[in-house]
Amino acid sequence: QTLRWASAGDSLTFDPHSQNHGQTHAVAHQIYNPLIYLDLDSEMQPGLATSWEVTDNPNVWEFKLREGVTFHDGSPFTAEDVVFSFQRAQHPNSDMRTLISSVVEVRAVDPLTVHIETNGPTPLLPNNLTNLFIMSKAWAEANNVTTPQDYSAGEENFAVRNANGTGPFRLVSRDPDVRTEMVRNDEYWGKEQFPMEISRVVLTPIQSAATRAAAMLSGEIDFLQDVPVQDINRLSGSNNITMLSGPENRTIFFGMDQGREELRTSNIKGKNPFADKRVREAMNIAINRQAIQQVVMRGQSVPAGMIAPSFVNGYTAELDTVPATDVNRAKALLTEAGYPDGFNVTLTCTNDRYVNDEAICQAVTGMLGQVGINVRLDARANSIHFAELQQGELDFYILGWAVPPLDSHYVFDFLLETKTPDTGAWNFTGWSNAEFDSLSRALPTETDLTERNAKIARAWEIVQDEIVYLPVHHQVLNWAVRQDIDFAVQSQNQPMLKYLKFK
Amino acid sequence: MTDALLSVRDLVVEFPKRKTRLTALDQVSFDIRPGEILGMVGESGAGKSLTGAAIIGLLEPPGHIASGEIWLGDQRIDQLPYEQLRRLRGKRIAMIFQDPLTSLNPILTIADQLVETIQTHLPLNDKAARARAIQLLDEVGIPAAEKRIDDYPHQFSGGMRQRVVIALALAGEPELIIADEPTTALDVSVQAQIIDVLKRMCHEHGTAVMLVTHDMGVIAEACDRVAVMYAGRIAEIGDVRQIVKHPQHPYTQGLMGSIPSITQQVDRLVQIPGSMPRLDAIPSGCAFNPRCNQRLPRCTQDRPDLITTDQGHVACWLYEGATP
Amino acid sequence: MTDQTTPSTPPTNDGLVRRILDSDLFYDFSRRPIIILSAILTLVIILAAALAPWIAPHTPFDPSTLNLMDGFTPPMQPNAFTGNLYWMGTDSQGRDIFSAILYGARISLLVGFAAVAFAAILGITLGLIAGYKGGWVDTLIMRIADVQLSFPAILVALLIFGITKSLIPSEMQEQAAIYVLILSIGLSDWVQYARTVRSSTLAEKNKEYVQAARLFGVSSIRILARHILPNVMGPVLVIGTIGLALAIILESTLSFLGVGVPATQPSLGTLIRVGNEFLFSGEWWITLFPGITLLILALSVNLLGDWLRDALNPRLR
Amino acid sequence: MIAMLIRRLIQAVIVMLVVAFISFSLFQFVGDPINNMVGQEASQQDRAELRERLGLNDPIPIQFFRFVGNAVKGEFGISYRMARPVSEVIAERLPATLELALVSGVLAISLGIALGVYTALRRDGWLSHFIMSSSLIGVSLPTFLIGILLIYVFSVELQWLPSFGRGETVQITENWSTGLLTVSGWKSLILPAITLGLFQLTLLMRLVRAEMLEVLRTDYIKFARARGIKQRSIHFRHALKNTLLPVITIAGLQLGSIIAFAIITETVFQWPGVGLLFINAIRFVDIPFMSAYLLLIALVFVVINLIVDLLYFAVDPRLRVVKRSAGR
Amino acid sequence: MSLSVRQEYPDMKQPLLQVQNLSCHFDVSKPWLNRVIESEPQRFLTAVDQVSFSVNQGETFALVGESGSGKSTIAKLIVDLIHPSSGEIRFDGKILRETRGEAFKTLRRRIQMIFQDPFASLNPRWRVGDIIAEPIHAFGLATSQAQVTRTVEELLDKVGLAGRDRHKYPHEFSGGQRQRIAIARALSAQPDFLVCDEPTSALDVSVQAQILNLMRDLQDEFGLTYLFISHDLSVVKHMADRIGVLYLGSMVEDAPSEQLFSQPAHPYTRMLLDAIPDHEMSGRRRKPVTGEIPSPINPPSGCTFHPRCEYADTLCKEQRPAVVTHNDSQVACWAVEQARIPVKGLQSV
Ligand SMILES: Nc1ncnc2c1ncn2[C@@H]1O[C@H](COP(=O)(O)OP(=O)(O)OP(=O)(O)O)[C@@H](O)[C@H]1O
Ligand SMILES: Nc1ncnc2c1ncn2[C@@H]1O[C@H](COP(=O)(O)OP(=O)(O)OP(=O)(O)O)[C@@H](O)[C@H]1O
Ligand SMILES: [Mg+2]
Ligand SMILES: [Mg+2]
Repeated sequence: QTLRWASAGDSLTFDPHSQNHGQTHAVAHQIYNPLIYLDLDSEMQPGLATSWEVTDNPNVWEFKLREGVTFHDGSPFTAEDVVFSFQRAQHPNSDMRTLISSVVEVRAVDPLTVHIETNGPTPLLPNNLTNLFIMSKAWAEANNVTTPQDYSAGEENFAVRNANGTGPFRLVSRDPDVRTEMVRNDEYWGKEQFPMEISRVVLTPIQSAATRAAAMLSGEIDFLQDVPVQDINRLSGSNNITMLSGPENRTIFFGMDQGREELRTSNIKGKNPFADKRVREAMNIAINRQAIQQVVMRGQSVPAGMIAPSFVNGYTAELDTVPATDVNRAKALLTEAGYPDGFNVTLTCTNDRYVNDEAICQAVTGMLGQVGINVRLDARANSIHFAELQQGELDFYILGWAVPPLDSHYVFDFLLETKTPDTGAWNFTGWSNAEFDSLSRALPTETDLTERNAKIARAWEIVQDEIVYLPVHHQVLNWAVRQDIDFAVQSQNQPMLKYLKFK
Repeated sequence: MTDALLSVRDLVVEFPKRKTRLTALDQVSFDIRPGEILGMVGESGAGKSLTGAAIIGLLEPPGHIASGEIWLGDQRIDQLPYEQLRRLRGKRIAMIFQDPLTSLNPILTIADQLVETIQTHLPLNDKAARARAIQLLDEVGIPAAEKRIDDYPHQFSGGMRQRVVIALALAGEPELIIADEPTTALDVSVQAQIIDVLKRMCHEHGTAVMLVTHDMGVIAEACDRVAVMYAGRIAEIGDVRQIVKHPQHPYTQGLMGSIPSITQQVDRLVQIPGSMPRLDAIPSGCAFNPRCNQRLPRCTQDRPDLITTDQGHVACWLYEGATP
Repeated sequence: MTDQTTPSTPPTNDGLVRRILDSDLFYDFSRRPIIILSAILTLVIILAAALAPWIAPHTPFDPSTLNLMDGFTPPMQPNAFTGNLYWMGTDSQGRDIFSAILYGARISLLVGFAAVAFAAILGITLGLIAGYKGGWVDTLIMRIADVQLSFPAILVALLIFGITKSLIPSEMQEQAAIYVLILSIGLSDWVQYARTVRSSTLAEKNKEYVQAARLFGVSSIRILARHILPNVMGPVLVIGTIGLALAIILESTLSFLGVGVPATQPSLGTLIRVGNEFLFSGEWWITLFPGITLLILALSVNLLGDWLRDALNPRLR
Repeated sequence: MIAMLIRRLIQAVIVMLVVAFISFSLFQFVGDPINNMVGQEASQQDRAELRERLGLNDPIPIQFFRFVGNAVKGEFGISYRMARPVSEVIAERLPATLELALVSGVLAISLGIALGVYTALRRDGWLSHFIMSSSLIGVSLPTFLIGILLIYVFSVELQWLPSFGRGETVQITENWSTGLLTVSGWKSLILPAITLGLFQLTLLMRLVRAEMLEVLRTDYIKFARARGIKQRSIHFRHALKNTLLPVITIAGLQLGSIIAFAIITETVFQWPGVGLLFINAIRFVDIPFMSAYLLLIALVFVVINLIVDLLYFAVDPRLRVVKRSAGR
Repeated sequence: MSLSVRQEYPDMKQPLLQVQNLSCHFDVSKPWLNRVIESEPQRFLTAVDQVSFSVNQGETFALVGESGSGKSTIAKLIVDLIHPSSGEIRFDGKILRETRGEAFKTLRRRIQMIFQDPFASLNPRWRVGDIIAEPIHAFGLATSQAQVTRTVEELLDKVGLAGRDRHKYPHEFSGGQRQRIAIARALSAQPDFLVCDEPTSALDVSVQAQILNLMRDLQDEFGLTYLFISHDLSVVKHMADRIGVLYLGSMVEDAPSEQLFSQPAHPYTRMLLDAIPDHEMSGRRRKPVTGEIPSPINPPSGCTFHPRCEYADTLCKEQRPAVVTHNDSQVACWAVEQARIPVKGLQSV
């Protein structure tokens, strides 16, 4: 059975350690295995490791490896390969290195046991390993790919278009952005364990949403990953298509630069309106999340009050409640804050990254306009957006955040801690709160889970109270499959094709 | 009339215009006998070319023959279906246009054009047709015809090209050639040569020619008979000598007088006032009447028919009562 | 050369209306219902676009007046949430399609006219100079034209877009977008005018009326402006008309490719691009109505241009 | 002939140099290349070193010559967006674009000429009127709309033809994979080829028609009619050849613009060619790719123009025999 | 300004225009690269070659010759539309090209031209009134618009059109009428000297007669001097006092009109005279002309006429004949000089 699979974007590279990028991992999962992976229910499952636990030394984790696993080229999988892969992933060229920055050393204790030593107790280490793929040391050495591809320098190595994994499928041909073909790996260790009904996979990226929908409708595609929300009705209306949906691990929100003296794009000079909590609150209650959900997202989203989806540790329904839209109060708040006539600001937005991102921004532009905040919208490609965002040049921006480790600390660490070279990598709001920082920084080494959860709860309290970000919604994942396919969405948007069954 | 090769009877050619129809040729009648050269003179726009085009069936739409008859020998040719008319063209009636520079297809060799024309009308194989082509070129006075036959038109000078054009017209051995101003684009000196060639060919092949021109000199030199046209009508037809020496129609008289002479010196030329009317403003009665210095009252009302006088045929009320 | 001292008066235009009504052009025009229809449609669209702020029921370019809940209202059906009725429906943002079309046509036409004017002025000027001066000036201009010609309009436009995008600070890009569109479409189109005008100029300058003017010591500039220019405008008019249609289409194409005017101030092309995403999902009106407007506009203008070309071509008469 | 060729070549080189200069300027003036190459974290010193290493501190002319030298060797640097050598990416995608362009070009030229001749000869036939009117609709509808409509009708509703991609391809050489050898390849080609070719087709058709009508009015055609030459011969031997002479130039230019217009078609049909890459490059301001593409298009045009000129020479006797007649 | 008032010239026989050794070459070389590759020299077309003549005040001087003999080129040289390669043109004793300022403007005004094609010589977008008024404005000959209008109407009247015609456009007129407008325009500059380049060759004979008569009337009225160019010998005979015969850019014979027709000296002149069609059917035999005019780029050596000349001998092939003057005429022919051709009255030289 051949599966014709389409998505909006393509895997960037087959070098498993080069890029930390959703679709790249999604494709890699078919060919490579990590030690641990998240299944369709986002539960951690043994991959190449059969068990893992902290040793007596709280800084050392022990992983037991699966026995009898071979790579696609027939060579056996051993602890050496794991050691090698970790080292490779720690190379400066690797984009994965931040996920295992706490790892000090990886040791092969015996061929089926590895010890991972971290620079402190790291209770959540396994969570960070779900996208860390294991390569064959011998193969890498033979093909001179012991270091990851230097993506930004445009380097290409053998591993970019060739792959030798332990996964359920092996790579047959690869034409970037055009077509990737894989066949079933009959030697797969999980051959008996999983359905493994697909014999061949052809992956085609289709950029244009309309074409994507058309391709699915016309039956040229069996499995469509990025279903345009507007076409869901049409697709599910078709007899030959089944829609799969489920919550996605991604929340969409707006960030505001609160730290600057003065905004770059505002008519208000000498002070920063965003620095005033009343303004942020006014904005928060000016946004009609229900309307966005119903019209822009056509129901395919969950209005959000916090920037973490439900399956993340630290999530509570209470925190996630959406503030009621109240234009009058928003206006009153603005007046109170000293902006009776509102102010001007530019909202910078992607137009190719999140589901209906530009439309969401347009809608918000209108809603803020109604309370007097005159927003100018600037929508552009995500590469430019992120480049400028990372240079800290944006006043008001859209961002979406997924939490692969399924723990709030990941959100705090990246989005909320005070921006320093080591923390707050994606905190471009200029927001800084000492109490929050100390709470957050204590989390990684906090081994007492109750205490830890209490800290998380307190930290969220601060964030929510300060209205650091304006959450919009959690995305809902929609996949379309041919009617005779039995499959389910995975919240990471990583289809594990080995689970796919035909009716 | 039976001895006429071409007989045009009351030919009317019209152009439908906005609201009206322009009558470009109005009741034109004349004959050409075999071997005869009939000159057609008249001012620009008088309808000379249209007469030629109407005879060979090449009127450009929307122009069309509204009434009248054209007979070639015993065959009426003005209503022939396209294919029959085509067979006639080149074979029985040929036509030469004014500008030798544009009459030849620039991307076909002379041989291509000649051989095709010959084979269209005569059952000759390639070789024979080519031989005939060379012979034709020879006849019209192209030196080294054998060598030059494979040249392209642009490699010939104007005079030579007009000879090629004549050769092409003669290729089907037609009975009648309509030559529309064959020398106007050429120099005086070359003009004489071309007229000579044309005359010689006609005599040798017994071909009749309708020679359209507005040059009285050419007429006087080449023609047997002349038809003078004015505003789409024939003003006068007659023997060339008669017309030159004793023009009857006041228009012809004026025309002859307005040509400067090299034999006599005059201070002022005879001058016909005004100019030929446009087709949409042809006066009633005799078309010439507003310019005529011998106008009679009836000239403004009644249109004169072509009447036969002892010196020829003239359409003028002055000669009414002359013996038919 | 000495310039004349007394300026001559331009030919008076009295009886212009009468002359137009009398002309063959008008007669031909009056006999072709399709052309009359095209002219009327073009005129209606232009007028409607020009008067958009007065006749449009909504102001689609002001986001704060939009009610998102009005989004995706089908034509002639009340909105499920708000009960509002729009006779051409609304788009994803609750924008009234009819108003958006009026405003969008305004932008499309503005870009079209300005681009054509820009291309025409540039092309005519260069064409006149090249044709009249000849020599190396001519060679230079025509070589530049050749180079230009080897880059199809869309490519030139895309390039200019790419370049300005990184040159202009992003907060100015939105306002700049429309000028960039005009510039790029205009730049990609001037060659046609230059070539046509040049060849007409070459023909005209050797006509004896130009030589006569030179005999009177009339300056070159004046000869170009007063004698030659009016006589080369015929074909320019034709190219201009067809160019207008092309410019409108090019604008929509660029907007479709996502490099045109921003989605908050949609032109017809942007409307179609945005609506295109909703074609399969059943919201056909979002793309259909702007599409039809664009088609009618381009078709009418094309028909007019086509007719004008034939009507002005003496050889076809 | 040789002189013409040389002159043409010189002109071509100049054109290429001008375009190269524009491309080069892209690098120079559009953003700092260093910023695009190194990460956020790179230190000032790293940057300075990289500048030096890349020779960005050399005088502009030297940099330009180096750029031209590299371009001649096919080196355009690394695509910012795809992080791969531009030349490699282009080489990989060019076959798709060329195939598409070729098929639409052939379609446009053959049908364009055929329909143009037909409508010129049957000027007043209802079919001609129909063709002419629909051709106007063809030029009045933006290409992308046509593409979308075709997809809607033939892929979504009728499900006859694929809506995207190239279908099955066959690898011929390392860099050349073709869709022309498989049924699905051809099926995938139909809609994009029509979409891409339609505009050029109508343009050519109208041009051929106008040109043909013009030729049919010339004296030599009249003279040929007056000689009783058969209608067929007049139309196809006498008139057509003369018609096609000026059409060659335009057809050549059209072929060039087809490649450029492929941008739109490729976007709509997700056709994996260079056009699709280009539009993405524009969006991402991927300068190396933009400049390489620019040079590529210029090269295509220059080559086509050269071929057209040679063709002209071969076809038009007035050019061919210049030397002989001048020698008289 | 009034049209009837004219400056009087003291001596009517004073040459108004003197042309000396006038030559004009056009560079017709192939592009440089072609020349290099085909190793061809630069090539010049000698359109006018060492031509000298003078025109007296109030007279009509005619130039005849076959197509391409350089008639129009001389006309354009005289009115300064193109510049000579060598030689000089004096008008009223002054060299136009050397004068500056007001004097230049005045000279320029005094020499006007009438062109061959009445359809191309009037700007189709201008009204007749504006066309005729253009020189008036350009030379500043009127002080008020009313004066301009009056002058234009007077001029229209003079050339046989109505004053109200000034509101019309050229296309509303016939060829003959347009030529009248062109004449009126030339006259509006108040010239002394009119260069007429085949003013009637595009017209029908009946209209030609009108124009020729008009030109004569105007000459009488205004004391105009004409340089009259035509290839039609009978027209030339009718109009000219003196005739110059051009062949391949050189003046082969220059004689008073009657003398030229009664005693043509140069063989080429004879050939031309013989080629005049005998439209009066006086029975004069027309001699067939031999050969065609050679290319002016590669003119024959010696006397350029020798390939077509029945009197040519080796000297003619080798050397260019000098100009011989006899009576009132000049001839450039070896055969005449060596008396190989009997010419009446020439022996006396
Ligand atoms: N297509 C047309 N539409 C309208 N009128 C036409 C057309 N063709 C010719 N005529 C008119 O028919 C008349 C006769 O034209 P024709 O060409 O026969 O004149 P002609 O005597 O040959 O003149 P010329 O000496 O200029 O060649 C002219 O008045 C002309 O305007
Ligand atoms: N601008 C030019 N460049 C090159 N050659 C020219 C130019 N103008 C005229 N000639 C050539 O100069 C020669 C004389 O031309 P000119 O126009 O003076 O002849 P003409 O006697 O007036 O002929 P026609 O009777 O045909 O008007 C011709 O061979 C012509 O080709
Ligand atoms: Mg005629
Ligand atoms: Mg001349």
